[in-house]
Amino acid sequence: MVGAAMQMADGLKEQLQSLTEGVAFLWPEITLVVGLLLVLLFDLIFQNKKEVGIAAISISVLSFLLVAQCLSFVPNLEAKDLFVGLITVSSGANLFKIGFTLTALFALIMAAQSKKYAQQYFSSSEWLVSLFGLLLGAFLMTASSNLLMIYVSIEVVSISSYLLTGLGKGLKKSEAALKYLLYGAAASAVMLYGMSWLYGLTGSLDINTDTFIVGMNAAQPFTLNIAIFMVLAGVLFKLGAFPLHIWSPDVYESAPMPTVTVFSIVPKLAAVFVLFRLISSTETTDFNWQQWLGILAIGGMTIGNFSALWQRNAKRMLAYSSIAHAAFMLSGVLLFNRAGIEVTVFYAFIYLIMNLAAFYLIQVFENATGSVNFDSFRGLGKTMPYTAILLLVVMISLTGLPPVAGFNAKLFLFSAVYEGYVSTGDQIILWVFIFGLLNTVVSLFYYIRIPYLLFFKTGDQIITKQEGFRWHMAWGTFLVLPLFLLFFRSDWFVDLLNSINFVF
Amino acid sequence: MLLLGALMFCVGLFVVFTRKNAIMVLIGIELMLNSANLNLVTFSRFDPQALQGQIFSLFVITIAAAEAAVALAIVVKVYKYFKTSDLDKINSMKG
Amino acid sequence: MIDLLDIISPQSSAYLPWILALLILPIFSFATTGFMKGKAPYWSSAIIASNLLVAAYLATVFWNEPLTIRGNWFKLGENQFTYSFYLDKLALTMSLIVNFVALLVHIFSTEYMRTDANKPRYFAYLGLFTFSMMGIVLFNDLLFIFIFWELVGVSSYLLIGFWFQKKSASLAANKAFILNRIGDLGFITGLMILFTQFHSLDLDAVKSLMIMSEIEDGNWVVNFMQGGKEVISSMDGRWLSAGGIALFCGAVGKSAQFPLQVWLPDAMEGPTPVSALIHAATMVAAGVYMLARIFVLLDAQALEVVAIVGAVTAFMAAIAALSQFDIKKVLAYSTISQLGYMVLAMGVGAYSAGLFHLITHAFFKAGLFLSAGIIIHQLHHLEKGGKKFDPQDMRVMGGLRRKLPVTFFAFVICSLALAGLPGFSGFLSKDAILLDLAVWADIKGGGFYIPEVLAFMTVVLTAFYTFRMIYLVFFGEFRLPKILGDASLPNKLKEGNLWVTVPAVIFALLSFTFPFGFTLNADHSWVMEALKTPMYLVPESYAATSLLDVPEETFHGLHKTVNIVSILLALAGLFIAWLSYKPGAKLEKTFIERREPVGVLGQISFYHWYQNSLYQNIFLKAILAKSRALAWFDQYVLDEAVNLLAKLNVVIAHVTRWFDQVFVDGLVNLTAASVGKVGQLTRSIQSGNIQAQILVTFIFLLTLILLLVV
Amino acid sequence: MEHLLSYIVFIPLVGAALVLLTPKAYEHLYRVLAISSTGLTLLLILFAVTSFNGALVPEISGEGNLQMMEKASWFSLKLGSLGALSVDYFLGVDGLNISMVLLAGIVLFIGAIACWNIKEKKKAYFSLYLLLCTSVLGCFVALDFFLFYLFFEFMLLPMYFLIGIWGGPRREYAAIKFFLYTLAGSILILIVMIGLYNSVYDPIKTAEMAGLSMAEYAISDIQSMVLEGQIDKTEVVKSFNMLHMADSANYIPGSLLDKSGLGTLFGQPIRWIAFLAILIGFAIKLPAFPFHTWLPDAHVEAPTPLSVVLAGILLKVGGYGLIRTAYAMFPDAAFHYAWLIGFIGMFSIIYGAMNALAQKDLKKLIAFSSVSHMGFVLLGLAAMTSEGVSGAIYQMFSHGLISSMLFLIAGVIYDRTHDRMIENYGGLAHQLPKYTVFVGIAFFASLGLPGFSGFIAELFVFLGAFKSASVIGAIPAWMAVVSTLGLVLAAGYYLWTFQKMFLGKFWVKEKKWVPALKDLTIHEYLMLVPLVILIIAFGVYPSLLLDLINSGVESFIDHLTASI
Amino acid sequence: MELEAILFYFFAGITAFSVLFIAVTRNILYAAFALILTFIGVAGLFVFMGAEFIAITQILVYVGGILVLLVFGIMLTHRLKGQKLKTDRYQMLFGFLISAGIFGLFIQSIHSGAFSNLPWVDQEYSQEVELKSFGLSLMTDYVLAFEVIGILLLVALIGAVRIAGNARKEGTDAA
Repeated sequence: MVGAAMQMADGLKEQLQSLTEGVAFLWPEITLVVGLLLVLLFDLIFQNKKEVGIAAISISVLSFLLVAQCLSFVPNLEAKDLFVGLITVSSGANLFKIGFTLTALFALIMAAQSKKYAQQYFSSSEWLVSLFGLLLGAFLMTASSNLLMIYVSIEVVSISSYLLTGLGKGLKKSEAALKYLLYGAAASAVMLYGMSWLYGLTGSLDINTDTFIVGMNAAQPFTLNIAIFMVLAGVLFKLGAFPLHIWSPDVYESAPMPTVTVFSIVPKLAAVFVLFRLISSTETTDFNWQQWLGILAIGGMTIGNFSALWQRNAKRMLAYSSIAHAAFMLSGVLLFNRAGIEVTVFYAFIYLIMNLAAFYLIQVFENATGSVNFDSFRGLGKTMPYTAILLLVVMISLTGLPPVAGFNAKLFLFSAVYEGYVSTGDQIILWVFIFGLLNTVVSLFYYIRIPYLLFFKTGDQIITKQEGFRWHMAWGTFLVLPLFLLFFRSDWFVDLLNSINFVF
Repeated sequence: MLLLGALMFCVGLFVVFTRKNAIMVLIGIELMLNSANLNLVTFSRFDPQALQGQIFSLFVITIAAAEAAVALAIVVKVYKYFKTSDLDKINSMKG
Repeated sequence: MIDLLDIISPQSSAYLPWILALLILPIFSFATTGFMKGKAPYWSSAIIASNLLVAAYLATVFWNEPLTIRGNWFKLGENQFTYSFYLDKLALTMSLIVNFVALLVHIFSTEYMRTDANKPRYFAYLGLFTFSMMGIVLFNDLLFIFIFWELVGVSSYLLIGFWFQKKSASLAANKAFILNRIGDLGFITGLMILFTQFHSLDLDAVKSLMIMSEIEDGNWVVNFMQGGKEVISSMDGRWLSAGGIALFCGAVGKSAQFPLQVWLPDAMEGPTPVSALIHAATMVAAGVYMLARIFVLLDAQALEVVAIVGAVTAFMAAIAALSQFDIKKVLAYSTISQLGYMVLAMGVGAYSAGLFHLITHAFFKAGLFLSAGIIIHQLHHLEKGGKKFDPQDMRVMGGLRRKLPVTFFAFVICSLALAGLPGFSGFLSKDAILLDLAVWADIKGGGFYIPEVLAFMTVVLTAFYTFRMIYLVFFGEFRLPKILGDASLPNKLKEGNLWVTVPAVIFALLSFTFPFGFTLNADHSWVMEALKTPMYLVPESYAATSLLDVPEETFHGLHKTVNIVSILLALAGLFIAWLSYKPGAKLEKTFIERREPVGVLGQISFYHWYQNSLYQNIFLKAILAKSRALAWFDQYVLDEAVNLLAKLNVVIAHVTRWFDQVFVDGLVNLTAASVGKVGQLTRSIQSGNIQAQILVTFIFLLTLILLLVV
Repeated sequence: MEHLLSYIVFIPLVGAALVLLTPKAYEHLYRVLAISSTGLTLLLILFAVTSFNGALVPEISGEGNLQMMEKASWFSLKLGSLGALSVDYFLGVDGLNISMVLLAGIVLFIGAIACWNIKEKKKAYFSLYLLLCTSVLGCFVALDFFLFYLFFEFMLLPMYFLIGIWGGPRREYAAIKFFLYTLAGSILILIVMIGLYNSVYDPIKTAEMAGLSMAEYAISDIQSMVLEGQIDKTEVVKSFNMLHMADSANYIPGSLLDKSGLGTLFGQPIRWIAFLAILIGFAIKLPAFPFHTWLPDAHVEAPTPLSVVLAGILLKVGGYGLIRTAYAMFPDAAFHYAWLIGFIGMFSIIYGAMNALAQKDLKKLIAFSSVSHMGFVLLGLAAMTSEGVSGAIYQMFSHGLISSMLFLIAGVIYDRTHDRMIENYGGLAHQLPKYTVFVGIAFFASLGLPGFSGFIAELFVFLGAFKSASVIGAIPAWMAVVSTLGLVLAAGYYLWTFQKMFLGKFWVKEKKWVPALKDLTIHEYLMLVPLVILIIAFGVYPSLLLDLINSGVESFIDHLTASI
Repeated sequence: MELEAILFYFFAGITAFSVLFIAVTRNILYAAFALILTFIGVAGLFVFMGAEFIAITQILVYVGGILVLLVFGIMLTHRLKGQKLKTDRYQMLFGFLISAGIFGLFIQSIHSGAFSNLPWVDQEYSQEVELKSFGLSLMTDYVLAFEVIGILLLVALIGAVRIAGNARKEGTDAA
């Protein structure tokens, strides 16, 4: 009895040691929490004129985080299971985290520049707290290697998202938040239910353990399929992919620009990472990922692109476009070989930059005209030429044409898909390839609308011609420049990806 | 037991589909979550590590609570705007 | 084995500058005359005169030993393209004729165009024409012949359309060019065939390789070396005939043969001296010249086609010439008819006779045109200040022999040559053709007598329309004063001055027999001696029977008969013309009042077998209608179809949207309807209903599961 | 001169940058900048052409005897199981593209002069124009497919805006149509490009990767090692090199587009489908029936200089692309589909001409005549004989000059009256005699009159197309014969137009046009006279061009025949 | 054992019955109270499966927390002036079809999944879970998740308060 207790105590000691060891790896998350608390405290302590302080704190925390992450980034990190397998730290995850931090930072910048709402974002802490919460959740999503942790982190992201949507005044916002929440809650309930089955099938929540994998392999295909598919549904919800994409246009339309920017990037990419995790531990099972994801990708591209054609509102259009892009990423994910992973990550990062730039620039126009309806873009090419050109470049990139990185992303992606078809001969991959290319053509129709309106149409509204330097030009350039750079030297980034060992 | 879980889940789903009232929908979602809990605890009985399922369900309960709180806050806010909590009337967006 | 590159290896000569001078002088005239203003006629005449001197000099040097000059032009793949000049008697004769006629026409035009503001342009065009024509004559390479062939077409286009403010002139120019182009399609096809087979278009090479080619199993095969590599060319034997016929098509266009001859009458819209130069003496003869150049490459079948086309043309045009009012039209049809003779001659193998006729015709027809030109020019003077009338219409003429005696002289001499009466050049050459034709028909037999019959009938017709013209123009009374009601007119009418009469008289003199030998037998003419019929070079099984292989006796036997028959026929024509159109004859009277001939035959003749209407109203209309239909198709069907793809996109977008969102409502409606709550129907036709969305999501999920798992 | 080609390609880009940097106050400098940078480019191109050695026989399927080659590794990636992928900055000229570079230099320079009268938004206009110049030139000298595609796609945007902003009344429609059509085509090309680089490896780089020294092994050794699997799959370096793609030995054994692999799709070998895709892609650009419908609209709406550039050089990218990619890389498929291509060519010739016959708008007429003339390019290519291919290249060159002139001419009348309807004019020769002379020359040159470059080109195509049947058997002889109809129709529509507009009595629809109808200005002479001289020079002395392209075409034909 | 079995089925019966009642009733309050029953039933079942702690938490959190929230929500959104607390229903047919379809699917897969035959379910660890080990593992193995949940709750509460508070303020503003 005593021996057992001793043993247990020893075990506990070891455990505690490993926990403290693990804490060291969690410094980004801890920084976030600290930042969150700082903002909160600042909000509580000071009464008036808190904006500057809150903004300063949040921006400096994020900047610090970004710099620190970049500096400490090691490409070929050994994947480490921490917290008794709850999370796994890997270079890939770290890379994604850098992307998330960057996005969040930019969202802050956008918030600060927003004409309409700048006050609102920083006047009290909720928005930032939710944002930090979302970021934290996303960080954890990339690290989770346990069903429990996956669920918890996804919920953190979700709830933060609901809050972000619902915060602030406005009828549309609360409506969207409610819908988002109900939809999301239903989706996560489905996922949870699926997880409970997976647990039942394997007896383990840790998806990296042998028990889990053995259990999965032993499971009856029918049940397994349904269970995994239910879990997949939750991830697809975060990814905003077909068929769980329906919420996104409404939410995008009603949420403020910085929030949407975060929504369109962070949860999506985190979900991609979770998907990688799920696939890697269920690859050997009867669940035919190629088939499932193939169909989802085809459906997503088609619905996303074609619905986008219909839109008259830049944000809604970008919502559908992001559905389509999610589908493109899925088509990279479904290959699940080294190449597939790399091209997906490449695509994801290009997507990140493109979307940041797109939303940023659209906000610039929104600031000028007060609307994101297509009609308001008419003739702005004349009054704000530089910004319009930047937006044009981004649209080209989103379409996937040279000489911007969107082209490389699509090129590599399709190459990988093509190669995937050649090496496996799987018919569904071929269809994904074909649909992907067709959809690229389709996508042009709506992406080109914005430049078309900007340059070819004349607007009714009188906006004085902007000449000379504006800060937003610098930021826009800062965002667009990488698109060119990564087109001309995509090897820089791909080499980096090459050196990363993607372990999930 | 699993069947009961399945039943709960599906009834929850049914409620989510069919009831117009936002709060009823929330009730449905709670049912769905609870059904998952039921599964987890059931399986947990066979777990050599004994605890995973139970702990998971503990977290689920917590999260459900948080979610419910947020949800109700939003419902209340929506009610202020729309003077109703019927979901089919809460509709200002089209597209 | 012969190496192609050896055949076409460059050959130089010290005389190259002289030959080039023949080309450069006229083009120099073209380039500079435009800037000469009032002095343009003299300047260009001087240049052409010097060109004539060059041609004459070359003729004296190379008359007896032909000169070949060849140089490399460019290399296309392995094929060396060369330029080559070949000065044999034919080329020299032609260059003399061209320059000579051109010179006289220049001189004539000096007076004829004196008052025209654009005369520098006119003389420049003449220079261009002479240049192109010399190119055809001098080059010994089918490609170059073709190139200058087209250039001649352009200069003809420019000259016909010289008075471009007249719509009819510009249309006539178009017509001439386009119909010539149609013929040229054949030419270019012929070039393709020969090039494919022989890898060169140099006539020397083509001829040398043609001798070596054989027919094996119905295939036309030739074996030779090209730059050390062996080449075996082989194609279906029928291409051999096709090649000949195709090349002949070029001649059909240029020499106004059936069915492309309709451009020539219209071409009379050009100034009359131009008609004399281009559409009588030289350019239209280029087709015959070209046939002579490729004569040895034609096989039996091609030659038959040539002969038949020639005979048909000769006859049809002669019929058409019977009833024209316009003096130039008569001459034009007569030209077509005579060209038909020449082509017929080539077709039957009467090479020398054909060329002989070309030469004689060049002179007497140029003479006729120039004389007609004088008449028109002088009548045109009457128009000044007075009422307008058509100075080319024979109905306004009559009795001009007294007013224009020199012209009358020239005109009649030339007409006699045209009608083929003994003592005049036309007699010699036409006789030679008829003789060879008779022999040919005898050899061939059967249906091949038809060309002979047509040709002999044409003799009658020729004599008839020639004298009809003479009677109407020069005899009887001057009808214009009556028509215009101005009695003073006859006094105003004067003979042309020396600028115009001298060239006409020179041509008239050249229409006698004596320049071609003091003989009534064509065989004794120096021309026939100089231009000996060559042997066919095509593979034996395809070759026609050469007249050279026919024993002399056959000719002798037929000679007298043909001679007599043709003289009798010509006299018969003359007699009928005298009967019908002598002053005071019935036809002559009605002629003046008619607006157009009556009766079926009259109409057919006047409208030239309605060929023009056929083309204008049926072919051209069909083509234009088709092109409009295609344009419509392009704009409304094809374009729309492709746009439809784009629209389809939008449609799909609608459908997808419908699928994505309206479908939900559809389901909602269905649900509503199914529980009888119609009132909800309208309300739920809204998007953005979250529960419906969830529902649809689950429908998708369920469907996917059912699809993939079950 | 080292990096000559790079200078040629990027000088206009520098010009564009300068235009952008020059403040608005010095607006008048923009056109000077444009003209001087394209002029400098032209000078460099002339220098390149004179130093080009036409006697060197290039190796179409390798880098042997490629001239003025510039090759630098752009980027190379390892893409996991995809193997490595290398993209080079790879420029070079051989007999197949030198003529196009020359043409581009000339046309772009003339186009720049034609931009003289642009009045609004000069900065944007001239920078876009110069950008267009760079991409066009880049397209012709790039020998790396990736680079080529970059330039190819990048032509679209400047063109899109140039038409869309400075075009005629229906410019938006035309711009979008142009853009979408060409884009659809380029997507097809992209598909094939992906397939190609996934199937082709670079033997030299593969050797490097596998640690083999090129000193010890010949390229063929490496190729046989790859064939026999002695080099590991992951060590195979995939290549975008267009020349490597042309060598069937460089295809990874068993890959989709490998000749021996012969995978099938819809019952057809994938190589054939790939060929068709790339064919359609470039046929849209060319344009050939039935993908030509964007052309009339684009031409009609585009401002004059753009029409000049579009007809003069952009269409040629299609033809050149076919030669360099479709034909060089898929000779077997090209042979298999020769009949189809020949037929499309023939049909385009006649169809374009028939359509031109029915047009009322001068620019549309010229546009359809372009369709007709570009049909010759297809016909010549389909023949797969050296005459045919030379003819195709010659036709592209000559059509580039002639159609530039035609559009300039259409621009002259449009500048004066803002009307292009043929039926609204008559007897212009009285009012504008000098202009009429140039119109006449242009029309006759375009209808294939000997002495002008168009004749030589069309003749070569005919000779080659006819010869094809007996030499290689690609297309039947009758196609050449039927195509000659195009000549007559061309004569028809040009002469009738000429007759309607310039001959007859002077008449214009609106009285107010009369004072505006002044004869050519010096500035217009500056554009037209050089073109006339060039058209005649290339028509009289074909060696000017043939000496440049002959050995290239020979080698190309050898390459084709060897792989049928 | 008999009693246990009876109790077990009793709780299961309560759960099933109350769940079905929720599905049928249109009254929101009834539904809320039926939910309590369900939770109690489920909690009872948890006890039978050796998860007393969870059972207690369930009752505490759900009944004490969530339900109270729900009822508050109901109160706040329905002014109780004779207004019936009824909810409209729609999409009955499709909702039913889909739910039933999924239910059928689940039954099918539970059946074919044969969970009781899975290798890891072979032996039944019916040992009681010590609260101590439960807590220990919560604070060691799952400490991270535990902390995260804490933050989540913090964020959620701040957010919820803000949203609801805002709404009230705005509501009055509007009114």
